[in-house]
Amino acid sequence: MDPVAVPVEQGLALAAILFSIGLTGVMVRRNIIIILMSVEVMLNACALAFIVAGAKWGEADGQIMFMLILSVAAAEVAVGLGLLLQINRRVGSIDIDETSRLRG
Amino acid sequence: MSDQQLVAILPHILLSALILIQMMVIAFARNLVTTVVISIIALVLTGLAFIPVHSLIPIVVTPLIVLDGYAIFYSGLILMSATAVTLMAYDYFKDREERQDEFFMLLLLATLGALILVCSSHFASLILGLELLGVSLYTMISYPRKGLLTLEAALKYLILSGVSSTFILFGAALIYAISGSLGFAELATIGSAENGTGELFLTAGSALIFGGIMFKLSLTPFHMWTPDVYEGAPAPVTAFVATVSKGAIFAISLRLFTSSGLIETSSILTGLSIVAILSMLAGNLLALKQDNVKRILAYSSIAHLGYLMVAFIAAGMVGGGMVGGKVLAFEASSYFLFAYFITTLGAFGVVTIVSLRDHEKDAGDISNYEGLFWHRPLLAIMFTLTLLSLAGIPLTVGFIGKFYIFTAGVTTTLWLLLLTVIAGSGIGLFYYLRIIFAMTKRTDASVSEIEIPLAGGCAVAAISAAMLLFGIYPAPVINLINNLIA
Amino acid sequence: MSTELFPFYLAATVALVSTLLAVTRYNPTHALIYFIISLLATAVIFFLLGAPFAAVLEIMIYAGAIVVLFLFVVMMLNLGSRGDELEHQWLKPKMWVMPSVLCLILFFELVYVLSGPSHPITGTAVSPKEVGIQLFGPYVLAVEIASMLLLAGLVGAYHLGRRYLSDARGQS
Amino acid sequence: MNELIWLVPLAPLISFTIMFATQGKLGKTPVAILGVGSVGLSALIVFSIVFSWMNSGPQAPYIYTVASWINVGGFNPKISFHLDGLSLTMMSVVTGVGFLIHVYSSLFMEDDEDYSRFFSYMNLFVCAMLILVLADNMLLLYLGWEGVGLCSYLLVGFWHEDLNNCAAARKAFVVTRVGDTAMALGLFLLFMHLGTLQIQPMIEAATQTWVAGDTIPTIAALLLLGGAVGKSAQLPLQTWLPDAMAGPTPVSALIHAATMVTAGVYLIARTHGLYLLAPMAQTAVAVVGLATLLMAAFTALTQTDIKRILAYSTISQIGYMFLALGVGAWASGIFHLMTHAFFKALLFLGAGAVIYSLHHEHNIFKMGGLRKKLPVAFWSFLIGSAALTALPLTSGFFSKDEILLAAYEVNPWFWAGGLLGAFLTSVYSFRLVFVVFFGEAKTEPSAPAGPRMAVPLIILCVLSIIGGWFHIPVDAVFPVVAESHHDQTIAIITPLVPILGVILAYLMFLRKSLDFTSLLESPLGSNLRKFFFSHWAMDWLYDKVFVMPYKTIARVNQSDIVDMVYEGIANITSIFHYLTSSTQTGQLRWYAFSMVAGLVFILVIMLGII
Amino acid sequence: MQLVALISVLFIGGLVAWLAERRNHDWPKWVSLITILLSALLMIPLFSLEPTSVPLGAATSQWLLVYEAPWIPRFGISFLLGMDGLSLLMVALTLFLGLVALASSWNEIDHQPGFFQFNLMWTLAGVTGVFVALDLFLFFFFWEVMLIPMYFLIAIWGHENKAYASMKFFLFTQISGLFMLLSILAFVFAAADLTGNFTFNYFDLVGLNLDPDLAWWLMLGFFVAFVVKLPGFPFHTWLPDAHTQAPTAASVLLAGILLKTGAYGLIRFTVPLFPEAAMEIAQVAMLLGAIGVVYGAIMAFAQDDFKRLVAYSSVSHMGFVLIGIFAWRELTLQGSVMQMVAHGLSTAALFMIAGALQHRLHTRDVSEMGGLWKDMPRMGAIAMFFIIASLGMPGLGNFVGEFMILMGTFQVNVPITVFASLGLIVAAVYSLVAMQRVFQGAPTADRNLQDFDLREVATMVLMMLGLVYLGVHPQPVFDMVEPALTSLYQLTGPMHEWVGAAR
Repeated sequence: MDPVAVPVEQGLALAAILFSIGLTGVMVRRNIIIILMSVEVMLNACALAFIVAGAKWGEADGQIMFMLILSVAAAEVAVGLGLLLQINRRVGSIDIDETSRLRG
Repeated sequence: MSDQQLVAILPHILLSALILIQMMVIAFARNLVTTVVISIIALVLTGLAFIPVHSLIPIVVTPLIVLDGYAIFYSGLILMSATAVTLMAYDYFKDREERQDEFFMLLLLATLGALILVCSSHFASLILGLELLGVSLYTMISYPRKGLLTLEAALKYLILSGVSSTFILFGAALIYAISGSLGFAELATIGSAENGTGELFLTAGSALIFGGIMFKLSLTPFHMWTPDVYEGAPAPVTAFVATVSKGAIFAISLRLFTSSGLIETSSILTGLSIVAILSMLAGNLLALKQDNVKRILAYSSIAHLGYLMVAFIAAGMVGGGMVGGKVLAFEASSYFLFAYFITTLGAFGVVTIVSLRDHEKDAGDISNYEGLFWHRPLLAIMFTLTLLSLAGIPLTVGFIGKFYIFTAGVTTTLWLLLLTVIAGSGIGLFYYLRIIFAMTKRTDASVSEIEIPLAGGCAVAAISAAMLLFGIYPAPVINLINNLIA
Repeated sequence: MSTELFPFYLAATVALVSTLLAVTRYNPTHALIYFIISLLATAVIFFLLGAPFAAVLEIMIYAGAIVVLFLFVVMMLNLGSRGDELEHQWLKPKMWVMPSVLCLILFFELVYVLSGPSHPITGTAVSPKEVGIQLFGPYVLAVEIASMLLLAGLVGAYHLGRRYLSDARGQS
Repeated sequence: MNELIWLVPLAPLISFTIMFATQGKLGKTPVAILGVGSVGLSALIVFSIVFSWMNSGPQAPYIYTVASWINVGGFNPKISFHLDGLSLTMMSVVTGVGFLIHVYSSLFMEDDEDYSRFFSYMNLFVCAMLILVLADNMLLLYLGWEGVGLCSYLLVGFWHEDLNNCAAARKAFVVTRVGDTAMALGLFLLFMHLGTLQIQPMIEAATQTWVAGDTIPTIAALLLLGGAVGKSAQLPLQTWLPDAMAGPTPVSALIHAATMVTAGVYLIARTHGLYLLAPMAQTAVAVVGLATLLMAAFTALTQTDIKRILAYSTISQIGYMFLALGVGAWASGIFHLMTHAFFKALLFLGAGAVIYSLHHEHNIFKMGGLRKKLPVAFWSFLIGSAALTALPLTSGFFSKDEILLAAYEVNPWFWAGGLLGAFLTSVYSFRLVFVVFFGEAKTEPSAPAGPRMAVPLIILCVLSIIGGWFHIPVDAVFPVVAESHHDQTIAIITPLVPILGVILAYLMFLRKSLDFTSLLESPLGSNLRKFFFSHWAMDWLYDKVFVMPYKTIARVNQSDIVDMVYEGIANITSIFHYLTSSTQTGQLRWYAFSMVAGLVFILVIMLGII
Repeated sequence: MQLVALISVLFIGGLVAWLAERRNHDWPKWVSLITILLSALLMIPLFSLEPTSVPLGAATSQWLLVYEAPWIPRFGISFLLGMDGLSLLMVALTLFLGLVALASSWNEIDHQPGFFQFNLMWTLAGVTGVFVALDLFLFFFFWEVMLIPMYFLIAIWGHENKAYASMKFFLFTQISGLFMLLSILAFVFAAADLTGNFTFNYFDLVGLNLDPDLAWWLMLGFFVAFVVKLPGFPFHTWLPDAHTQAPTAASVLLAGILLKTGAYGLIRFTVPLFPEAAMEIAQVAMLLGAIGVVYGAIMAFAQDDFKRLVAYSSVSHMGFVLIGIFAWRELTLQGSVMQMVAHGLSTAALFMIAGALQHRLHTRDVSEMGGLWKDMPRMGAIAMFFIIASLGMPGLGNFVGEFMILMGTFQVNVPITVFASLGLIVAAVYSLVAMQRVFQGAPTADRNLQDFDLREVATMVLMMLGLVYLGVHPQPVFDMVEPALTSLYQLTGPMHEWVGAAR
């Protein structure tokens, strides 16, 4: 199936909006899970941007980048959730503010 | 892939293979000494594997990897640093965590990531190298799981680093969207051919990428994670973050921005200059009355990366008269990083040794160092040397590094930046001297309990010796850099 | 606006709304489910853009593996409602103001960049085969490196997730 | 004999060095022998030179070069001595009177534990003074000049355990240093234009370069006058001398009467060639002299401290010498210098004998009737006062008479002023004599001093009387003054006025037939008296104008206002530190926020939106 | 090679002294003594050398010895040492005062004597290096090297406020030093553009025709570094703190030789390298010098801390040097050199006295002193000598220096000379007031104080003889530095003419 003639700018704009939403989530939320999820939202936005760009050129590179992002996301999530478990075990909370001691 | 290309990536293949071997060994016969020995062997062999590569450079291995003198130099630095960190980590973890072996494996993985970074010529390898380095580091930072601080540091680093990676990715996507290319070198040709919108795309993309890179380099205003991570992470890991991670990322960003020609855009240069000035000032001001040595070193690293940016910016300036701006800028940043590497390793080596006493918390507070001069003079002298080197005082390698920064700045007439370097160095002296002064206090403090371990002690001693040697007679390193880079 | 683009806009709207809901929910489980919806919508867009392989991977791996991993962890933690209440107290509307403003600026800057003459996509669909050829051609090293990356993630997750031997012994 | 000239200053110097190096380890006898003997040796040499000069008649100046000193870029002063009539006269006075005073001191200071230190300073002083008068160039002269200032400081503050003495000593040094600095500037000016500081060539060059009335020689001469004024305690730098009486009495005799204070006179006489080129400066010399002599005379009238009276009389007498120099009577000035040295040393040593016998009593109104008990002192005083007053046939008569007559030639007002001064001089001198030695005894003196103090007094008595007949060998040095044709009346009035003064003093203080008490106690009278007593309020004025502001500035600025700039920079830096470190909150969301803000910022800049 | 040996002996001696401490607490000071004597021995043959023919611009040669070895060829940096009469004199002064400093600390240092001697020797080595380095990079290298051991001397063995003082000292000198580094580099690159030759070599850099604006800025960088070190008004405020807090030996070195490096730098580098630019700033520099003379004297008058007082007197005295250098006439240059040497001796002695007083009384506050002459007549007499010397008494070295400076400057700028001459008066005021407050008056308490012992007297007498010698027979010193100054003087042709024409 041939791709729909979506203007590249609009595709990228969608990615930018998703990116911004994810970013806002990181900046606002206290729940570590949701913060991690917000990072995933941002990664997903990047993936979308690559797919859009790849579609523009009709090349496989965009999709390949998408796959690489996928593996990056997987690795980060694995470690992030591991950390989360460990923090919950030590602090008894997954509130980012309650784990914050380093400052100054 | 031709034979030559295979030989060219031999170091990386070797390192990967040894990581797998190490994993096997850990799986079947868990033994700390064996693990560490394998690590060292792996690092040394990888280093040796660069020797045959040297005769092939420059060589392109798939669009992702390019091996040239530049990459070899930084690979060497990374391997040196990784070796030193391995030795320090051995002492540090010996009595700490119940299972230490995975740490060394992660260390090798992170090193592999850094090696890939410095020779990448494509956004794919850039991202993967970055993430390989980052993902390994998250675990390394939080490796002693009992300490809350380590977990907090790792979490902060993980989230913020993830965000910064998305910056880079999004920027790369924008650039790809306009240029149709993910390789750095192709950008140079396409960028100029595009119309006005393309220009904006490129600039916006590179701004995003630069934002991400600035985070990893802890440049102001992306620096805030640095002190927390430095303080929270175990001392050897901090050394790794400060040297390998930052060094590799600096190397790749310099390559990215110069080979793509992006850096020659004047608005980008303006942005870089502002960031550099802010970093020098903020880093030094933040450290001014700080009482935690690890945080001081963190802030000082912010400032140092600011100094380094002077050479970075010089690389984008035209002119330079006799010595050629670009070559000199590369040379300057390479030497400065070399100096910064061994100095930082020395500093964290000492912090590691001093931290060995207390298994709960690293020796952060400045009071831990009082009287060190009289009870452990050698250690104190080594620390003094590193601090003086950080301050850029002669007899140490840091001086030559700063000299290079000045040189690069002067040839490209970056007067404002250089004046900021001077102001920053002035403020910097204050807190370096404060630590030295604390060490010379006459107390009968508990520092006399400190025992200098064999592995870490040797590493720090060797580093100090190098600091003095290349501070007084830098010609060999300069020649090496010139052979490899110029 | 041609009808041809309608599916795209529909999917985009779904993605936007669900993502917004995902980051604003107090309950992490709800948030994750909205995120899955967002991912599915994105997959549709991928498909529309001529990347069917990517669309499949998006659903299988992103939504199916990664987010499910999240859900497992949420269940493992068994947080109850305390966290939600805390989050509720904390998330006053004004907390959103500054970050949103900042993100809006960022967004508009990007829009400023994108606001040139439009470039509709003209290419053809990239088949999975083509992707595979590329992946194991020029990008073969990337695959290798990605494997090492996953190894690092694996080792890290193993180390962090594992209980202390001493803790385990104490419990048994 | 001339070749031995180097030994003249060297002998006291060696003696000084020995005593300084031994730091009081020597016994008193060796010290006395060394201290007195060295000056004696110098005196001996000087007088043998004088004798040979007398025999051989006028001689050309003799220059003896000891060593080269500095030779840089055309500036090459040598350590060399210039021997001519003027320096010979000065040397005779210095070594002769100096020797007598040394002899006297050897007894006067006998009870002092710092005997050796005293003589070391005295010897150093003699050495410096000899260098001053012998110097062939202005730099060497300046060395001696500062040297005597130093010794003056050391000797006035000799009893340094009393801080008042130290303050007086410091004042002496600092005030004269003001003049010295002016003099140094004068030397710079002369060197700049003439290229040498060697006195004779310099004067010759000056006469070739300039004509009389040029600006530069006038400025130079005025600057040199500044130096002279400081050292010779003339207006406006005379305030140090009365305070300097805090030193031991022989010191006052030697330094503040006979020799050092006359250095200014010597300087002007030595450089008279320059003053001839600067008539304005020369007039200034005369005016300064006249003003000083009157002012000091009025002040002396009201003083009660025996040494302070003598001190003001010194200032006054040096005023006469300045007057002489100012009117071109160079030789008369030097002549008065010599006679003044005799009788002033006599007066001071006599006063010393009185003070010595009265247990350091200085107030003349607590003395009285000492005529019988201290005959030597009495006669000394009588003869000294007579000479000071210039009663006929005393040495002072000859010299002062010459000066007054010469002054008349130039300007009758100078003469009149000088005459008024002479009148006042006789009043206060004989007030002193009458109050101290006549009337009833108020304090019982101890035994009079021994022969070592008496003999110098007697010798000086003789000199004070016969000194007027000496002929000083300065004819070759100074330009010939045309024979004066003064009025006979003037020549008669001049010597009569002092006698009138003596009579007035007699009536007031001995016979007490004239009583001015009511006049003195009237508001005007008592204020005027206070005014005179405080030496025309000069100390008060200087204190308010110079000392207090200086001290205030110094105190206010004790912690260095410049440093505040740097402290300010440091504080601002600290403030920035606290500001920036308050951003390190440890909150993840703030960190993310800062990253995004940074990104926005970077984008704004890089995209060139701003 | 002699020069290399000279510096190495000091560096190595310092290390040996440090190591010797492990054997015996008393050995380090003996090692230091031997080291200094050894280097003095190495210096003796240098005095008989005749100038060789090393070309320096168009001027006549002045160099006794030159040594060159490659160092960092990438930038044309070489290990270039050269000694002329000026350097020789300064090095001789350095070693002599090193000896004095050693003597003054002989019994004073109980804490870590090995490290103390190490720092002492390394300071001397650094200063010696500064005086003989002719490669600009090497010069800067030594310039910085001498700071660190001095910092340690103050920071470790200093008095109550040592942290503040040592920090201030380091910050001032280091920041100003960085300005110099900036200037050096910019200069070298500008010169490379001009000559096509990339070098830090003094001989190659002298006498270039730089762009005047650039030269002015370059000159300023050098000027600031040297004037801070000198220290000239208004950069002097580090000095009182550093001097006050430093141990005696460090004060002696600081006042005696470290300050001289600033003056040396001005003579050797600032003016010859940038004559026209220096000419432009000369009036300002002289004015700063004159202000320093008077201001330092007023400040000295106000101080209660004896060491602080002496420190401010140094500001005053070094102001003369600054005037003398920028008047740039043969007379004033010679005068400046003489003033440097004489001030080195007299101030070192005064600091020794201050140190001795502190050692005995445990205070530096002069208001708690008074009447000490009675207790310690030898010290009193010696102090009087040096007070007299420092207020510029003819017959002693300081006078020769000051007089020649003023006399020469008078030909260049009359108002400044007149203003600076006020310094002669105010110097008398503060010196004598200090003398009075410390030594004169009645003893305030019944103190059982130890007068100067033989070691101290011997050191003092040595310095007294030195000052007298300089005062009455300064010609050998003038002759020694004459070739050096003359050739520097000839190098700067235009400035000479200008100075001559200024009247």
